[in-house]
Amino acid sequence: MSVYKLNMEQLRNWVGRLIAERPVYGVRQKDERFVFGRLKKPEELRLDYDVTILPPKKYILPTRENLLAYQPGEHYESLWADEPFVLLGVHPYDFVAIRQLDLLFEREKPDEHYLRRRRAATIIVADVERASDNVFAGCVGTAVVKDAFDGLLTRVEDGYLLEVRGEKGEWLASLLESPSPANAAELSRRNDVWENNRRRLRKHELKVPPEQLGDLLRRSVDHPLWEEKARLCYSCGSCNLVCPTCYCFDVRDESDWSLDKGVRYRVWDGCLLEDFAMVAGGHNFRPTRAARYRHRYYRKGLYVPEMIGELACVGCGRCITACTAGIANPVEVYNRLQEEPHEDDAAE
Amino acid sequence: MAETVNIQVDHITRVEGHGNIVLRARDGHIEKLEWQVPEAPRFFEAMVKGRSWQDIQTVVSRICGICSVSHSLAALKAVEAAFGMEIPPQMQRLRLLCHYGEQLESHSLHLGYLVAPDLLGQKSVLPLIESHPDLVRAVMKAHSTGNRWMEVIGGRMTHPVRLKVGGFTKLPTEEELVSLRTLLEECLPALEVMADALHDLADRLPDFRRETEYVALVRPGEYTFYEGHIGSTDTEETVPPAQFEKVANEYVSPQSTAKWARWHRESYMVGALARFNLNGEYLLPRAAATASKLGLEKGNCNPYWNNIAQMVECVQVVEDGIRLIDALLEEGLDEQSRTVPVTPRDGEGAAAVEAPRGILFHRYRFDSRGFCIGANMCIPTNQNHANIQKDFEKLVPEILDRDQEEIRLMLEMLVRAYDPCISCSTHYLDVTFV
Amino acid sequence: MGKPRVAIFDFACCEGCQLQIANLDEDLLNLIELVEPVEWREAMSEKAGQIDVAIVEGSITRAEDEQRLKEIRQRAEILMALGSCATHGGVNKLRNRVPLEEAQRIVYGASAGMPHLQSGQVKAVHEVVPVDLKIYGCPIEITEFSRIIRELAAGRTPFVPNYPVCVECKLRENVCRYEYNEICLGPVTRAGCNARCPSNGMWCFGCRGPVDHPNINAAYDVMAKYGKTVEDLVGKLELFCSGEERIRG
Amino acid sequence: MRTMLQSEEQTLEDIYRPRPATVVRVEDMTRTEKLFELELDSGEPLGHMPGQFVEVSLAGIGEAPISISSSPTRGRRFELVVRRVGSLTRALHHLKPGDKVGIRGPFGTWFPVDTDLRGRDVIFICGGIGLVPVRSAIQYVVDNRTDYGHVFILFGARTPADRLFTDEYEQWCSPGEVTFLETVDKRDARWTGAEGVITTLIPCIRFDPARTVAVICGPPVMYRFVIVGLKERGMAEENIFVSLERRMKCGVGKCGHCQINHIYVCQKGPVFRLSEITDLEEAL
Ligand SMILES: Cc1cc2nc3c(=O)[nH]c(=O)nc-3n(C[C@H](O)[C@H](O)[C@H](O)COP(=O)(O)OP(=O)(O)OC[C@H]3O[C@@H](n4cnc5c(N)ncnc54)[C@H](O)[C@@H]3O)c2cc1C
Ligand code: SF4
Ligand code: SF4
Ligand code: SF4
Repeated sequence: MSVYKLNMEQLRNWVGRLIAERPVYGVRQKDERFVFGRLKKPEELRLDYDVTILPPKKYILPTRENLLAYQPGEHYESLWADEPFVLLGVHPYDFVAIRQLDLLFEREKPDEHYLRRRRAATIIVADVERASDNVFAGCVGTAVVKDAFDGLLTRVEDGYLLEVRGEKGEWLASLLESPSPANAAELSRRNDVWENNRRRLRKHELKVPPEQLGDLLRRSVDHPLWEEKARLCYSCGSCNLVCPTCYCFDVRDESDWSLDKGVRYRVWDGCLLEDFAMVAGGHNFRPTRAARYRHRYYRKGLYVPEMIGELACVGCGRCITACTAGIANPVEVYNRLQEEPHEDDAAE
Repeated sequence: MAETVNIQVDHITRVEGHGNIVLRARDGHIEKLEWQVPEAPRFFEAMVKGRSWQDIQTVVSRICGICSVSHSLAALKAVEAAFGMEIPPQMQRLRLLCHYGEQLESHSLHLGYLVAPDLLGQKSVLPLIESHPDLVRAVMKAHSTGNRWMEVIGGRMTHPVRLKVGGFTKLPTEEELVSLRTLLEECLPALEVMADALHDLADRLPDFRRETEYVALVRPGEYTFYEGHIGSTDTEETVPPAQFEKVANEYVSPQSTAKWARWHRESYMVGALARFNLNGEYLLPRAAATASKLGLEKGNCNPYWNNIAQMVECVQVVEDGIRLIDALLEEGLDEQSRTVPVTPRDGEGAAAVEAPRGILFHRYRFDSRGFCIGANMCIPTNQNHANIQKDFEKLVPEILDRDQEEIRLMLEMLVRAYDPCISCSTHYLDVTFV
Repeated sequence: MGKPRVAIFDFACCEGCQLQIANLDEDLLNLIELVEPVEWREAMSEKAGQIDVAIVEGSITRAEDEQRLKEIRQRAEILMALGSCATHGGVNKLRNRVPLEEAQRIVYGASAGMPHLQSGQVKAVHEVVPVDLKIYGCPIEITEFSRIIRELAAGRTPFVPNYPVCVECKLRENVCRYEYNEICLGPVTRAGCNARCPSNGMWCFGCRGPVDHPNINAAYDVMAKYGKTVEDLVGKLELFCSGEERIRG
Repeated sequence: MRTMLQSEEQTLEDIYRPRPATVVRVEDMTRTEKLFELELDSGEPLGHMPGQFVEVSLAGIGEAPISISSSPTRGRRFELVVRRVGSLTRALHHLKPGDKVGIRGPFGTWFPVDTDLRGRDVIFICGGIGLVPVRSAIQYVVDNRTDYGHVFILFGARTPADRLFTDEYEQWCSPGEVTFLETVDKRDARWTGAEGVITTLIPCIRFDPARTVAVICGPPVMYRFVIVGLKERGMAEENIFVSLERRMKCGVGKCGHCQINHIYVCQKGPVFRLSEITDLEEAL
């Protein structure tokens, strides 16, 4: 592991060199909010962002991704994307989410489309400088990451510290001009940033210890809260779509005008949407808003953790902001389940 | 000579909306000759009543799919006038730019898809794909350029979404403007192909003349579409848009759901030919050259030549569009002036713009919360209906000795020359303003 | 099997949707490789007899139009309603809120009594004849239209989303209009437009009509959270969907 | 943890890419169902077990999960029975011998013909198209007849016209020790057999719950009632196997559509041991 100190100018030049080498996707301003987008010049980069509208997973699991091209005669050809690129300025919680997706796309039947994009990515994490309105990463242990990244940028007074790891990290470091290692004082300031972020990224306070969440949910299947909240649910799927750990998708074909050539692609889908579990003939296996609403909290708090051993909510708070009905706050839901045990459960 | 002529064209084709032509003549004596408009009435003035100022543009844009930008702009200007608002000059120029896109789109659609088949003796553009592929491609190029143009500035080809009271909801990026400029440059050769074709076919436009009054927006030194006062070839006097009712004296004719209009004479004409007859000397060089190549001169009173004037205007708007884009890129788009705040108030406002088919007026009155309590729209095609009828009355006796089919075609072509937009013309001036 | 014979018919509307078909321009050449246009008043002078697909644009406002529509239905194998006016009445249905006599008086003043100005209640196409397929939007989106045509030609059921505009809006990473304190109808409106309006800085005004089961009560309840009144919301909902039972709270 | 990510050189197969297969035979079964006999173009056997499914693909239309209806004991070719309900299934119904389809799979779990079923008495309870996947297991049992005890086949169809595989019943029963009972929900003029829902058949058979395994497949509404019927007869949940249907897209445990609580049906199903899913409130 090596940590370098970059002043603002060095940072800018380094980003410029990254851009010259590979496509670089970094954080840019969009209207009043922030998004990840292709950087054309270093000045566009906004490492002081609070949170992006969509998580950076969109470069590894694109919103719409062509999987196959087909030709007449049921001839299918895989479409791969393995051009190397750089993801610059990923917040720790979003990085944790990407690592969860790694596990989920690798397990059992590995998804080579995902994996190739993932391998092509060089990911530079950036510690949070400005806390967003709804972030609670501090409560779920995702305010800080200490490994598995290729680069890690941390703001210190007059510049940034850059830690690099592994082969991709070496490549990142090789593009630094006159690299100077960080000194002890700077490293200790970085520790302060981490300490601080663990404390400060808690706009909502989760009162359930993450490891107890599974049991709490197992007891709460019939809790009246699901109905109460879902009464206001639009089934709009916004909470799914902005979530860095959601990965459900739909697969569709689209032919060109010849009708027998085209692509099979996948698009993000959401379990809150009405037709998500609907089959031909009209039977819906999750027909009520409440059942769909509940399913999301169970996925985050119980189902995915059962698969990979980690809470599948990284505390980015995006769903809280995205829900126009104001009902998608996981912290509020989990706290309420804990604070108001369902009568039947209490009787047990 | 045909002894009896009996022409009944129900729902004339290749025009926007429904119109009928009726001609009954026996032994050279005309018994009935009518331009009828049976389009289903839609009552927009009633529809906007009670709606918030925010939604007026959204609703009235739906008066007409082809001139939705013009309706939007007329409405925005009228609402802004009612609230006493000033729109920053750059945003006015962006609006004009969007407005130009519509002129190109509408004129090229009309000339290429609706008129060309007449001139080439076909019933639709489909056979021309085989017989005149270069012309059809040029038309498609011009038409799609107009569409793309409106999309870049207005956010959609039809029914713009970015045009709003106070300015814009979103500005194009500089890259988008640059690529739009390229598109416009690339469109010029296509317009040349169209103009050449029209030049070769101009002698198929019937040789017919009728002096009438021409009405259009005028503004000193400019071939104007978006700003100015109401001018006429019958008078030096100009009328501010706020007093448009002085000009468009509308009346209901029993033969149409749409309304008719008169000013100094029993009818007047609006549209490309009217604009040219009033402002022709202000055309930019390329457009002026196109006019002279095609032989269009001020004072032309052959309504069939409205088509030629439309061709000239296609060149004019592209030429001026490029100039406007250059100026915008030069000064840089100013996000700060994108929109000015709106304070609704009790008030009334009117505005005029040149829609592709001619001058268009809107007027609204609001209550103190900005809800619409009265509206009036006066549409170009309405203003032309009476003129079409008068043209019929002069033309038919001149050609009554011809074959019935030929008469029918000439009448249809005459109607098409006006490019009537009947779906929007089914409105009525509410003289007793509610 | 020959190419499907397709005809386009218009009723009360702005004709913006059939204009979208003309707006295909170069793709029109591809389109006529797949289908044979046999009747289209706005673009051609021919009239056809029996047809495979009738594309109907506009709302039905008069008895004579109901009759004409029924005849079209008889001639057509498949009837497709094109655009808001046809699929659910669109802006035209705003008219139904005012008694007809009043609407006539407002628009035609003293001349309102003339027989040819008569017009009944505004109806969507499916309120007069059975409709096989609806293409939503005011105007329709040409990319969606051409995709649906291709899907039909390939013999598959066209994909028409039954999820709200918010889905597409999120995928396009727009700042939500509610963050600007505007009322957006995205959460109850059927997607398929690729969130065109929110992506252009405008709220969704619901031109595509509601999803199958809009949670309209939520929309009403949520207004207070944004300091808006139910009246504000209803004003927006009425624009394109005043005829829809499903938008009433 | 990141093994697959690190192995840059190693590239894996595309789990979404169908293999080409050819239609060898098409047979009309009912008004809405057709049988297709298929062969992979590679010439390999499909390599499935009874109860598994494949994703059938037609380019430009899409994919659908379809159970394999024939037993692997019947050779290289395999059979699918498809009910026409939507886009893909309608398009499949237009196929003729010689036409191509894409095939992914086989996927999912199978009826435990080599473990739990072996050496026991077996009850197959099928409603309608539920007979399609189960037929694969029936063939397997018939082909290895001596490995199993008494076999009961209970089949319920909506109407006599909806009965499937009617010309095979005789063959299924011929090795002996087979009880085959049928009912229809609604009889027609010519039907002389039983009328009533499938649960009415359960009291008609005599079996020893301790030595018997049951396999159930049918429409969503059927399961609860049949299970109650079996439990009343003393069957334990461990010995009941169900095959469940869900909305499915990817077939490989990624897309999320088929989830029953935490379970991906395409991975842990479609065949489940009842005792493993009884506390899942979304299962039945
Ligand atoms: C494990 C399994 C085995 C099956 N076996 C058979 C069989 O042997 N024979 C048979 O006829 N049918 C079977 N089905 C049902 C069959 O998959 C559906 O009827 C089929 O997907 C309908 O597709 P469609 O394109 O014709 O219909 P559409 O309604 O046009 O389908 C649209 C999309 O919805 C999804 N979908 C719709 N219905 C279902 C459904 N029931 N299950 C899963 N996804 C669905 C599909 O993803 C499809 O792409 C099985 C389903 C599952 C899950
Ligand atoms: S559930 Fe909400 S807070 Fe948690 S990771 Fe997903 S979007 Fe972020
Ligand atoms: S964002 Fe809110 S309203 Fe929309 S589906 Fe999620 S919980 Fe429901
Ligand atoms: S802007 Fe409208 S459509 Fe977009 S997310 Fe917000 S509410 Fe939904």
